[in-house]
Amino acid sequence: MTQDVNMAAPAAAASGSNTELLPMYRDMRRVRSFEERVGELFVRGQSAGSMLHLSIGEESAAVGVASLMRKGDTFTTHHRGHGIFLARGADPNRMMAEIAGKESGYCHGKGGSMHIADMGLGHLGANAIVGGGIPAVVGAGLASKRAGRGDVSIAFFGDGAMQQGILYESMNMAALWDLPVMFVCINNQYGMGTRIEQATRGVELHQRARALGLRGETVDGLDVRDVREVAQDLIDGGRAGNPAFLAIDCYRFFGHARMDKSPYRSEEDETQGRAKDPVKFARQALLDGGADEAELAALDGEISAEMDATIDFAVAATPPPLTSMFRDVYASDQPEPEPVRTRIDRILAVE
Amino acid sequence: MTQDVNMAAPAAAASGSNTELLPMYRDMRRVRSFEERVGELFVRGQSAGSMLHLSIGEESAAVGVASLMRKGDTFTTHHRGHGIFLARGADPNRMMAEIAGKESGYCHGKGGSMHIADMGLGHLGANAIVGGGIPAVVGAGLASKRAGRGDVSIAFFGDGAMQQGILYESMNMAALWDLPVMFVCINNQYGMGTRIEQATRGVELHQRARALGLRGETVDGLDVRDVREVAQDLIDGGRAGNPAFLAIDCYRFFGHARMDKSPYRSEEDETQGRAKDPVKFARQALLDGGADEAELAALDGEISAEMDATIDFAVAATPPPLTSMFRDVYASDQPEPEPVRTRIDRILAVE
Amino acid sequence: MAEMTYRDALKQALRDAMTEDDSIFVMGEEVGRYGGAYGVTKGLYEEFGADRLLDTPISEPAIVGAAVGAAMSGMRPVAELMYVDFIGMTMDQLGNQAAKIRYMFGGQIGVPMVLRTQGGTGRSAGAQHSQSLEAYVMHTPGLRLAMPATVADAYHLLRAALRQPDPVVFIEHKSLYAMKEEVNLSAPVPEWGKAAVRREGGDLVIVTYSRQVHYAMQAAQELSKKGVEAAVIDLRTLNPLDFETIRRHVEKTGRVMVVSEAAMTAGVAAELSARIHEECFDYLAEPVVRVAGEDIPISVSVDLEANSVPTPGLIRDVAERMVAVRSAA
Amino acid sequence: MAEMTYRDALKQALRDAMTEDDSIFVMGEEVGRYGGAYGVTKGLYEEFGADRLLDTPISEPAIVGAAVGAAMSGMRPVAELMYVDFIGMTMDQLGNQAAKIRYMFGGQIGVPMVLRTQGGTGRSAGAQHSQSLEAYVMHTPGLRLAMPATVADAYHLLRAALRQPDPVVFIEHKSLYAMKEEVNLSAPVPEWGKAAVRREGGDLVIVTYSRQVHYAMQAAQELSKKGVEAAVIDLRTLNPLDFETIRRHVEKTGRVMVVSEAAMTAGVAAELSARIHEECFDYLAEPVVRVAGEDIPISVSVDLEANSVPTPGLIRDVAERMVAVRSAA
Ligand SMILES: Cc1ncc(C[n+]2csc(CCOP(=O)(O)OP(=O)(O)O)c2C)c(N)n1
Ligand SMILES: Cc1ncc(C[n+]2csc(CCOP(=O)(O)OP(=O)(O)O)c2C)c(N)n1
Ligand SMILES: [Mg+2]
Ligand SMILES: [Mg+2]
Repeated sequence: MTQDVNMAAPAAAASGSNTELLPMYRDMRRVRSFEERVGELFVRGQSAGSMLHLSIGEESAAVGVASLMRKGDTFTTHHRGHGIFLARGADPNRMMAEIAGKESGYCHGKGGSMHIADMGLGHLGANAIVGGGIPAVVGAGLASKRAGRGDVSIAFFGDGAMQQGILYESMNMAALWDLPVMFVCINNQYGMGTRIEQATRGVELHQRARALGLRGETVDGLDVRDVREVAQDLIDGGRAGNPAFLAIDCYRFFGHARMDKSPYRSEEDETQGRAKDPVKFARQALLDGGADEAELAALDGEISAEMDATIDFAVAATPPPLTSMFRDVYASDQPEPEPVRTRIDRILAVE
Repeated sequence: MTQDVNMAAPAAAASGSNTELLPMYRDMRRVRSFEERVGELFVRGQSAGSMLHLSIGEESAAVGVASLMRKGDTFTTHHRGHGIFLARGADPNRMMAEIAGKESGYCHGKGGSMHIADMGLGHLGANAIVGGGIPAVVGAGLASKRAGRGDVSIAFFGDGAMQQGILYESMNMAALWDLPVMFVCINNQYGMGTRIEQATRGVELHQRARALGLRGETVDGLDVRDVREVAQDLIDGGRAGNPAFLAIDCYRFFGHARMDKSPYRSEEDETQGRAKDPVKFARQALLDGGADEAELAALDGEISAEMDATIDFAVAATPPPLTSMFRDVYASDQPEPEPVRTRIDRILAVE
Repeated sequence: MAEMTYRDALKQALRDAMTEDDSIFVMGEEVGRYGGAYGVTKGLYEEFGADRLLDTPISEPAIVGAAVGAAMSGMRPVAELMYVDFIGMTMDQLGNQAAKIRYMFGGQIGVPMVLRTQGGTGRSAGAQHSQSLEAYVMHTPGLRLAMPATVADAYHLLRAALRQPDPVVFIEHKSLYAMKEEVNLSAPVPEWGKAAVRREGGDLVIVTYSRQVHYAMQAAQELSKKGVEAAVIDLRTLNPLDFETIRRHVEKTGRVMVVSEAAMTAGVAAELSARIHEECFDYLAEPVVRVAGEDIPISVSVDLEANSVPTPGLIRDVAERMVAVRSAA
Repeated sequence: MAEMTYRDALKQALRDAMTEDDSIFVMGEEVGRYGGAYGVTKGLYEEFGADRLLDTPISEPAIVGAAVGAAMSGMRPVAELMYVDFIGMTMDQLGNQAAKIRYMFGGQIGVPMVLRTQGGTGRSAGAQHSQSLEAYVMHTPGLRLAMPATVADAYHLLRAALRQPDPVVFIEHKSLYAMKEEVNLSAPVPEWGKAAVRREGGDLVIVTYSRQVHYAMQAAQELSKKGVEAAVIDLRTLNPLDFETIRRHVEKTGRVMVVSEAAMTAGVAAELSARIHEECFDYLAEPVVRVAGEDIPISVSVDLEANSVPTPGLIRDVAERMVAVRSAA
């Protein structure tokens, strides 16, 4: 079973002001449901490791921006990038298989959650190095500027990456060269156990970009429509060669990774943070806009079922064969690195 | 012969408003004269290599800031740091000897122009890596904050380092931890052949610091009194735990290093740039303030003689002995690394 | 004698050192309130306060650079790099600054800092969180390098590192943190710079360090059942390198295997092999065999990861064949 | 046949490649208007314009990272690192990104970029501008590594590097730029990945690369006058490594010296020595001798600098003694 981004929207829900919001709600719901299944995969002991970073609470950032991307656009993400990739149209089965380290995953089980990529969708890769994926968009921007098709390249990263020097170097280059590039900081308030205020004094993050000559904005992530509106303006500018920075305020609902129970933050902090739930908010907005609870419930159910299936898919998938270990270190027309065993066999045979 | 920072000031020149300026003029003149001798050392083929970066045109930055430093303060410089070190009270003979790669130099001829240092004067080192010396002041600031003596630690660097990520990381830490630290950017408009506008869009450099929560200012370097005034305010703040950034606008009078004839800039650019001569400006201000030309000429001559002697000192000095090669890789109570020759001797002897 | 984990031994070393020496402080990402990504510093923040367990922003180059500056200013920083895989962004501060300052400045000052980090495979952490990058450090003159394999060494090597006048890179192994051993921390241990002979044996000598010491011991035990006795040398520090202990055993056994989890090419195993060959050539019955990590990135897939580095089984098989070669000869 | 400098050969390679392939562009500090710190790109800015000779800010990590992104987007960047000494700040982008992307992403895409840089001693440039850091690269799976010694190779290896599907680190030697040789650029040269035998000789083989090829040749000529014939192998690329050519000569001569300007410990010489010993043990009359850089930083002082790395004299002396040992035996 594959994903269906164009899943038919319930008729009633999609009327009036809901027309714009409903597909975004659906995409956000899909992200949330997917991430819940990632959590389950881990609990079932079927994930490759425990370094799984859920983007629950950050759905509006993923959907608000990714829904504006088009064919030819490219992007990189940080380690918490499942939502962005899914919102961009990824196949959740192949995602889940990758997260489980299986052959049928996007990267044949070699990359995993933190190194998922898909050239078909312009995903130049998630990254396990905080800030590591940022400069690639400068290069992608150079290529797209040269091609002149108006394609934009977007770097997604967390608030933690605001303290990585390479971000400033990259923003400076983008501004200097008028690149079709955008920098999107998903500010979920935490880098592991560190609140943003414990990591920096200058919390008006967009000011840093402005000081380097980029356009810069901060937007509250509660309402995905707000995110999309600001993002639209900045992406349009980006396509025209005015690089921009956007910080999206949200909250990391769960721990940093699957083993982290967030002992460093209070229940109050969590309650307050989780109150800013973009998925719930959008659902309520849809209801307020005339959508029918039953139809939304049906949509939710459909998404649930779709995402349940990703686990079955991933669990049933086979791990990559051991022989694939030496593949893809270099291009396929190059000799593979010689395995240590082969080398030792030769040495001991000579004797 | 050693330097004499407290060289007696001509009586007449030092009256009235000149009292403050005269010692700064003298220090600036000493820097300029010293640098001219560095150029001569190279021409005479007596320097260690050609990587000699003259700070002519930047004397007000060196003197305006360094004259505010006191015992206990520390600093690092970039590769163009002769002036700063001299203004802080260095012995020009030992400096010149180091630049010549001689044993009697500050670093026994191992460091050279780009790696000169003196713990006695709090000089934690010049650096040949653009931006490389910046983070050290964060650590020095941590130490001085702990000691609580109000000592400040200052990183000096060029406009080129404004594009190095480590600067932003360091400024962020300084702001976050309220460190007694200052970042001084000597903006001589060029990084090798690249004008600042060709390296960055955001040329209001101090805005970058402000966005990170530091105090930030830019000052024109023409009048050393202006530099000192702004620097005084920022350093005082720094001592109290309000880290600051200061950009000092000036002009790199000569090429990047001794081999560079600056073909990438126009005569007009040079004429305009050199018109902003802080040494000339201060001299004229002294005359305007009632100083006597003859007395100033005498002072200049005295300085010339002092600096001439540095060349003789450096040329006469001996190079470090070959045996010193293996010294100081590790602390003196540790065994030295085994020379390759010794090792080969042993191997071939065994046979 | 008490049972203790590698993790707790490291913590105890920090605690004891910090209690004795006021100038020591720990700085790094999540070392304070969080207690360290692998829990090594858990509790120390409460004991020593925020000044001595300094949580830093995610700025590896500046963390190392700040440690250099602090070390030059009379303090003894223990900077933590959460994963050795991040060393790539700090190699300028580490290799061009920390390592060279004493030399470049003509011996005026040293940089007595410790860079604590951890490496290795074992947690499906993928290509950027599973590497063994000690060769970058070993190749850089001016940097000391310690890699503890045992609980006692976790304690003692860290204590000793904190007494060194020069920068020490201290690399723990992520798969050892939970390992428990009976230790008596006041029992004598080899001094800094001396290897430990974990096992004597006359048939061959296995020279290794860090987690591979345990793999080698496991292999040696299995070999012993088949009548093959392997000595196992745990180098403990790679700089200084205790070549004399290696030499003694090589001269005795004439057969040597060097084992390292790092990628084989131009890695630590290469250095050990080259040195043993050149210094002990006449004693070697056959070439030194390198058992090391494959020259590939590490996969997130569990099986691929496990097979990317030496296993006890591989060590045992190779040792058996090495000895068989001699018997046949 | 025309006389040409190493510098101009590099420029010609860039020019020819850029003319043929529109996707190639050069990016780096001072590569455009200034013409390169060592003048390699002088004139190309005027020929190809600012888009294809892209002057960058002083931001090494982002330069390499941007090249990675460009390479993934259909371009062929030639990123320039002014000195290999700055590689320490880029090792994350180089080792964790460029080197691993093809693998981590399951073969979806490669990173066909070239990182041009230069290293080595010879200009009193001090500890942070005189290093030979190729071992960091050779130790990192996924990175190709080329180090031309001759004018012809400056041209041909760079052309070949620009046809590779994977990232290539291309390290020139700062002391060779002005070297002139008679070259016929259309004469056949060994293909990418094959070593060149610069000199045949039956008494011993010297395996080396980059500037040390010339030192070895000089030593070999002096040795020849004394009746000792040394073969000299110029590896040209360290990854791929042409071990078969080495093997052939080792089997013939039984005596091997490996020469590298890099610090000896855990460097390229260690890898070469280890491999030769393990693969050719039975053919070796005596151990492979490493002649390499001292394990110290490089001083700015002229004499100290010159003596920190192998010299023709040292190579000759050691070779003579190696051969004498045999004669005596
Ligand atoms: C260079 C680097 N430093 C540290 C880490 C360890 N680490 C992984 S995620 C993380 C926190 C990142 O916070 P943020 O950027 O806000 O992203 P979030 O996890 O909140 O999405 C840290 C410190 C890393 N992976 N890479
Ligand atoms: C990390 C690094 N990159 C590049 C260089 C080469 N380089 C030396 S000085 C210089 C220009 C620096 O400009 P700036 O910081 O403005 O200092 P200035 O020379 O103008 O005093 C460059 C590119 C270097 N030494 N270090
Ligand atoms: Mg965050
Ligand atoms: Mg400048």
